[in-house]
Amino acid sequence: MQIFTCPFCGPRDEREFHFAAEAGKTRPDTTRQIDPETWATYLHAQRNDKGRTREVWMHLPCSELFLMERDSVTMEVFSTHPLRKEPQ
Amino acid sequence: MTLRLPTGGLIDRSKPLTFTFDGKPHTGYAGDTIASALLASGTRILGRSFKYHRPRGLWGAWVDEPNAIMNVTLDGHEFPNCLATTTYLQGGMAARAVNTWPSARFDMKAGLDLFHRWFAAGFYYKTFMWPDWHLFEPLIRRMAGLGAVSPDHLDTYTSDQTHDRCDTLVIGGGPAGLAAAEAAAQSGQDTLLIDDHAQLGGTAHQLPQIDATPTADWIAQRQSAIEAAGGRILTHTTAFGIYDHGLVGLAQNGPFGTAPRLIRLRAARIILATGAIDRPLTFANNDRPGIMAVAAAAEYLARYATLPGRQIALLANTPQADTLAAQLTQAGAQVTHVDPAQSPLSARGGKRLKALQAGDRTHPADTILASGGLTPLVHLWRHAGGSLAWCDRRNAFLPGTPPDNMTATGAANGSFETDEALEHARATGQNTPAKRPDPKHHITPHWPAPGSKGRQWIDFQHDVTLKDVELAARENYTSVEHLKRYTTLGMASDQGKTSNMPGLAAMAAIQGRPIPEVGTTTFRPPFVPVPIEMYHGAHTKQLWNPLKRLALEPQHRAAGAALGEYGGWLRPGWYGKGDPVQQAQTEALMARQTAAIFDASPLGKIEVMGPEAEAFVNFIYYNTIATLKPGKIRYGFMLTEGGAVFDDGVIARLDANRFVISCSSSHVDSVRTHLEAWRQDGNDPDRIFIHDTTQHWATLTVTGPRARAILDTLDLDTDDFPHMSLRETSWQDTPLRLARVSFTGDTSFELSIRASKAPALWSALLDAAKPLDAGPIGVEALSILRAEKGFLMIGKDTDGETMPHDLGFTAPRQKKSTPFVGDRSLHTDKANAPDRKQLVGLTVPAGAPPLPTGAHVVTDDEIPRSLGYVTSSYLSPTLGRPIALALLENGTDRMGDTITAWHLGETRQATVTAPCALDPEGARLDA
Amino acid sequence: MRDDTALWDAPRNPATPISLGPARLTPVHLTRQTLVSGPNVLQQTDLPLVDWPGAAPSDAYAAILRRDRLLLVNAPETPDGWNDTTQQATSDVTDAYTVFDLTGDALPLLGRGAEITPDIPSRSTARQLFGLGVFLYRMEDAKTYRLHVPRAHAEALVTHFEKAASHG
Amino acid sequence: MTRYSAFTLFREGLRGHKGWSKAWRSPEPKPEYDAIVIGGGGHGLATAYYLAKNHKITNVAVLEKGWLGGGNTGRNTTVIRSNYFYPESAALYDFGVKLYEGLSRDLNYNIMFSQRGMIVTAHSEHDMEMAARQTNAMRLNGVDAELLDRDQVLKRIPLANTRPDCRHPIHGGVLQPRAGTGRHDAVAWGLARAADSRGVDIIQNCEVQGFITEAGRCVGVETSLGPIRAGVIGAATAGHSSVIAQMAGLQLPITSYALQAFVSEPLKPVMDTVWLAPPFATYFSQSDKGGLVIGGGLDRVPSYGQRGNLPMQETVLAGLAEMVPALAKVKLLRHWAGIVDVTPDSSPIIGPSGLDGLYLNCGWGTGGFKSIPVGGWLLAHLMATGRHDPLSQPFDLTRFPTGRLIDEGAASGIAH
Repeated sequence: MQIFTCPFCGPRDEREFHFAAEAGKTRPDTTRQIDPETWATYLHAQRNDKGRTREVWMHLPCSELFLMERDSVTMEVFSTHPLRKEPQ
Repeated sequence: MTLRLPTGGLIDRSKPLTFTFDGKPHTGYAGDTIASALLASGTRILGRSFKYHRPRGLWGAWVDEPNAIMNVTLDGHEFPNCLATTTYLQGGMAARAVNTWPSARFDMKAGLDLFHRWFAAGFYYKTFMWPDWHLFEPLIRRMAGLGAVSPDHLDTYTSDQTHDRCDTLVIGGGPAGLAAAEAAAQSGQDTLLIDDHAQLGGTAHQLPQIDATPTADWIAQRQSAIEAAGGRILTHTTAFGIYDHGLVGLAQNGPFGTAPRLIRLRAARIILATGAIDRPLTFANNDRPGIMAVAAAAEYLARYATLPGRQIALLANTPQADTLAAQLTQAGAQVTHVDPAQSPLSARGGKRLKALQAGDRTHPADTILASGGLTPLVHLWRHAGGSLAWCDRRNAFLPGTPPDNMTATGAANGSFETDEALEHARATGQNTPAKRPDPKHHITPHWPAPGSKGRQWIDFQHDVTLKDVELAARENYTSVEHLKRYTTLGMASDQGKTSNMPGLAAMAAIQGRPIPEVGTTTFRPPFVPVPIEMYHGAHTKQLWNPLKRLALEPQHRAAGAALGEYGGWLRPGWYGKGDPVQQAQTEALMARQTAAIFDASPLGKIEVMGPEAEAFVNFIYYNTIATLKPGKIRYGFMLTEGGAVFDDGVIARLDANRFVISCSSSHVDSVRTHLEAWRQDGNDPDRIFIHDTTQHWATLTVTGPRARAILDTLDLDTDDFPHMSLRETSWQDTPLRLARVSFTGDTSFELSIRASKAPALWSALLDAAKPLDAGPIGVEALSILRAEKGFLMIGKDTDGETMPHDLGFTAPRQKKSTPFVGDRSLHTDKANAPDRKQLVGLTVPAGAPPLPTGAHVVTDDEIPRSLGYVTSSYLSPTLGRPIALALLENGTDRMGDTITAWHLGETRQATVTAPCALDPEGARLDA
Repeated sequence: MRDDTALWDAPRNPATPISLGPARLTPVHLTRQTLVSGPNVLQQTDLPLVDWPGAAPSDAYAAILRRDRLLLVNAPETPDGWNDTTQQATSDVTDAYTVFDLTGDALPLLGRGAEITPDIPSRSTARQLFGLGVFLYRMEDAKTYRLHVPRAHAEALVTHFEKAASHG
Repeated sequence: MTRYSAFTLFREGLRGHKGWSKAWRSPEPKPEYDAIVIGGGGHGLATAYYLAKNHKITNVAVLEKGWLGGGNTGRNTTVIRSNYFYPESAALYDFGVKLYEGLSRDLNYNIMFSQRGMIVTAHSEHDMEMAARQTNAMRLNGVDAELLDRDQVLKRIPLANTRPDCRHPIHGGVLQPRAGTGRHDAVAWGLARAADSRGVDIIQNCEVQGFITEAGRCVGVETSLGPIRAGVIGAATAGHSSVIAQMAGLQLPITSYALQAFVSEPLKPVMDTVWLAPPFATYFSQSDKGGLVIGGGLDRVPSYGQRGNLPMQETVLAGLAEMVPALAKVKLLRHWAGIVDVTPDSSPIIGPSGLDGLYLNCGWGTGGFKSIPVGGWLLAHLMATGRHDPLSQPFDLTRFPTGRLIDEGAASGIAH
């Protein structure tokens, strides 16, 4: 059982978390023409890095969506940050 | 012949226990294991090997024992594959050696050994191919396997599962572990010491005294000191694995026949004091009963006051062997010390050992105690990611680069001498860096000698011999993993604890490479076999994925509901004890003729609020929601970003900044997550808020031609309240949300009220319904009613490829100008393809029965091709004929066509229609 | 069409305390539970904020659920919906959560449902226990643990506690 | 090479097995080959074998970074089946089953394909309707399938949970009689031996570290043993497909996950078939040695760590105990994990990579073992001819921009 740190709640059991996506995806502006390859890249292409990765996760009890940097081989977690900007 | 000594050991001689082995009665004492009691009684053959059915005695005294595996029955319940050396004796046990008949001593399959020359490693890969493996497989399956498993299940055999944590976990309660735990606890760390035996002490019991204190006192002092300093101690507890982020799996064993407790332990620091085991010497006939590990003999003597035999050849050159020799001699055994460097070595005798042949000398012996040196138990170290380092002086792999927060001490760290181990352990306990002490003794290597004569066992349980390793090398299965898999070396239920090192060494010698270059196989959890039940715990029966329960469940039960699982909720399927199919028909007909009350509480009530709520729901929905006026309701779809219909349902607008999403009952949690993800990713989460209020409410639907009459009794304001409207009103001073939406096609009202008030509303509605011959209906009737109208159920009448335009909802795809989830995916080649499956209705010829749900619609080609399938099919009580919905390739262009339905090879004819079979004009909505 | 009624125990009386060996689970009737969300809601409330392990007073307080959400317990009634002035969204959820007080030797029971300890604080009271979403915190006496569980899962939670207690 | 037969085994038994030749050589890599296959697992070895056998291309190297068969080929639960819904999948996987049916004799190596059937049980009315839909689809696709009722299931699985308190009682199920299990290591070894005997160089402990490109075309690989050039290159590196793709400057629609497997202590025969019970998220069979071989879902955390974790272990093993309460007392012997390529539609990717001269065979998810022969067959065809076999065409990477996913999960009603 891994421990992930929700940026708001602190360290919690991995079973409270849901892997959402790789970080860095931006939704194309669908009011413009988008060629099929661009859309497919947005929908499906993955870096799927071996080693250091940046991912978006959700902490289910508080619904916080956050960025997590971790190692996909050793499972070491380097950092977690809210996806939204920190409140002032 | 008893080998039990009159005094000593940890057994309780005042508590004799009787048991049977292979049907024969035996006696032991409390504190014995099955193995020690049998050894004491002079029983030499405790099992048979897996392949050749060779007679086997005890090699080990604890978890490294490869041979003595038994099915044990106690109180009428049989447990398979119990290791006799770790199963503590209880009175009344009946033990049977596995895979033997009629007994381990006289086994009918012993003759297999005569054919051993054809059963070499991997022989089965080279034959049994012609005519077919199937011809041979059943016989081989019957031959294989260890114990049989009985079909019974004991209700009390249920595991407890818990979480725990500590600062310092010490694994192993031998001398080093005790010293480390004491030091850790006394330096203020929250310390947990575990040991897998019944008693603490480990190999300490083999020593007369430690630190000039009698051993028993020394152990007791450590124990008191640990507990006095606030430390905790768990015996009977095995650390079976270490997992990511340092989680340790502990199995805490109870009495025989109970399932172990699973403790998921989080420790800031782990001290590994798991000790070491003896490795066998590889010589001819080294598998004979009566050949035992030196360390095992020491354990049998110390813990169980049992000699391994009377006439002993001691084949070892470790300091431990010298100590043991003295103790055995003192206990009355005759001990001959033989240098393992002599060659060739061979054991003589069959079921009963006669002698050890060393070179040209014959040493008469009923027992050979052997040791090729000690191997530290580093399994957990490797689970946690620590490396191993080869030590030439100890001839063993030792803990190398440590994993995070783990230190090894004692014999597990290569310190086989108690004094030096204690010093290191104390320092480790205090968290002071300590250097591994240099060994006082240099162990002379005695590894398998390739090319030497005789059958020399490497893996006892699996019957892998040195010749098998040589064969593997000859055929180029030289990688250590290939060696293991090809010969099955190390894959027996002892997981190679005794066999891996000789196997590696043999391969190294054959190839002329150093042992560390050959490497080791992966150390895989669990360290010892653990019952599947340990992982099971409370996740059983009702608690396996527990259903959500309705506020009105007591009322439904009282009304005679048959409850069932529908979309994650326990809901009434129908009411009454009659035939369920008939019951659903009757209820559906009642709903059409008078009125029905339906508990729709599981429907989602997810509120979206805030200044950007409108834009947000407009983005989330396929349909345009921005134009929805307060007090109005719209039906719509949510799509995945891939364009597939993910949920359908109605959304109501309460005011400018507040919407309520009524998603389908089974999707509330996934829709909420979907909304939250989009809210925080790509939208301004400070201007959109999502409250799931589903369970605050109970929702009752009143539907049917007499629905209004029932509603009128509640005295609610329903003037000027057209279909697809919502009104916030109150009933009995309680807020009530009244909505006009219809999943039946009849006039319908949805009444939502706080759950605690639901029983009163339910009673009021039923009271009003009764005089009208109306009443409650369950989900089954509702399924018929909605199918008559062609209303779809997500996941039943759609699949994961269905897009909204397949369901007749085409406008937003063509016209909606603002972005929405899934928009671009509705214009791919696939989305535009002419062969999409669309939702249609099917009618069958008069008098024909309903089509089977799951039947396919097929082409009339010689080899028919599937064009789609029947998704819903019922007998419509309203129409008096079968109705069906189907997803059909290019279905909308096939209206009126006769098609062929195909089910398990049988075909039927049907006609394609619009999905809606009843009242297509919608006249009943406002009837 | 399968009648599974017998597979599921009838729901127990919601007012009866449940004995769990050395612990006890007592249903709590709260006058009101209110969900309030907003960008500054944690700063805006006058009620005492409760986190994990927390110390909730016996009258009114605000349990923290998220960085922008509170569960107000026994707060004065406020209209549901979006309030543009306070920038708060409000929903009455009094009947959405069944509430229990767990007293006695509580931690061993909680430890069967989650990796949990009062030594590791959390800003949020929301967590999973036995795989079910709950809000969990302590009352001012530091001995009583209060649990809010979605009503439809209350039976499952109680059954889990009973199962846990059966192991001693 | 010594041919394997009952006769040679008998003869060698008499003379101490001294006459067996190496199953494969351990050659040094040549500087250049006609074709290079990256990955010495089942798919890579099958590719090399069929390049030699079907296309007479024998100047081939298989480059394996560790020991052959050491990836998912040696880490799976050995199920072979073709119980698929869509015609494209059924055609692909059923050809795979057919190749397996003749593989032992084709390779002269007993891979012990044991067609003892596979049952996917149905646990509700709705499940039964979906089971009917599935059975009909399979039969229309030319795959053997039977729709079983409860009694028929219980006859084949006598130990199944029939207690009145079972959370998901059995309603029926779908049986594929031709499905079964094989001996995973033997598949790799048999293919390696057969490929080697046709002249293929199998080079273990040779890690590919990059691609050599000239004028936009891939003409070789950089390896831990130096550069090796080739006319055409195929990659069959399940679990690490994205890593290889990154070396070629590509991104694939793949996420890597750990998939765990479990084996119990050997038992006398109790289970003749493969049984998957979807609501318990667990399946198992019994090996010829007697161990229960158990599998379930993916771990929840994307991973390249070839090890499993407790949460999924608890889920899978608890599922088994619910399916068959009598097996709760059986002891688990070991568990392990492989890294699988998960694609958005859970279907494989076979076809050109986007880099000229490099072809892919990846994305098999949890179903790579059963497709070893067919995966190798199709990649060999691509490498030899530069064109798709009709079977592999639908699985080309172009299905993502066209939206023509082949999503078996979607067939069961799930939108994801």
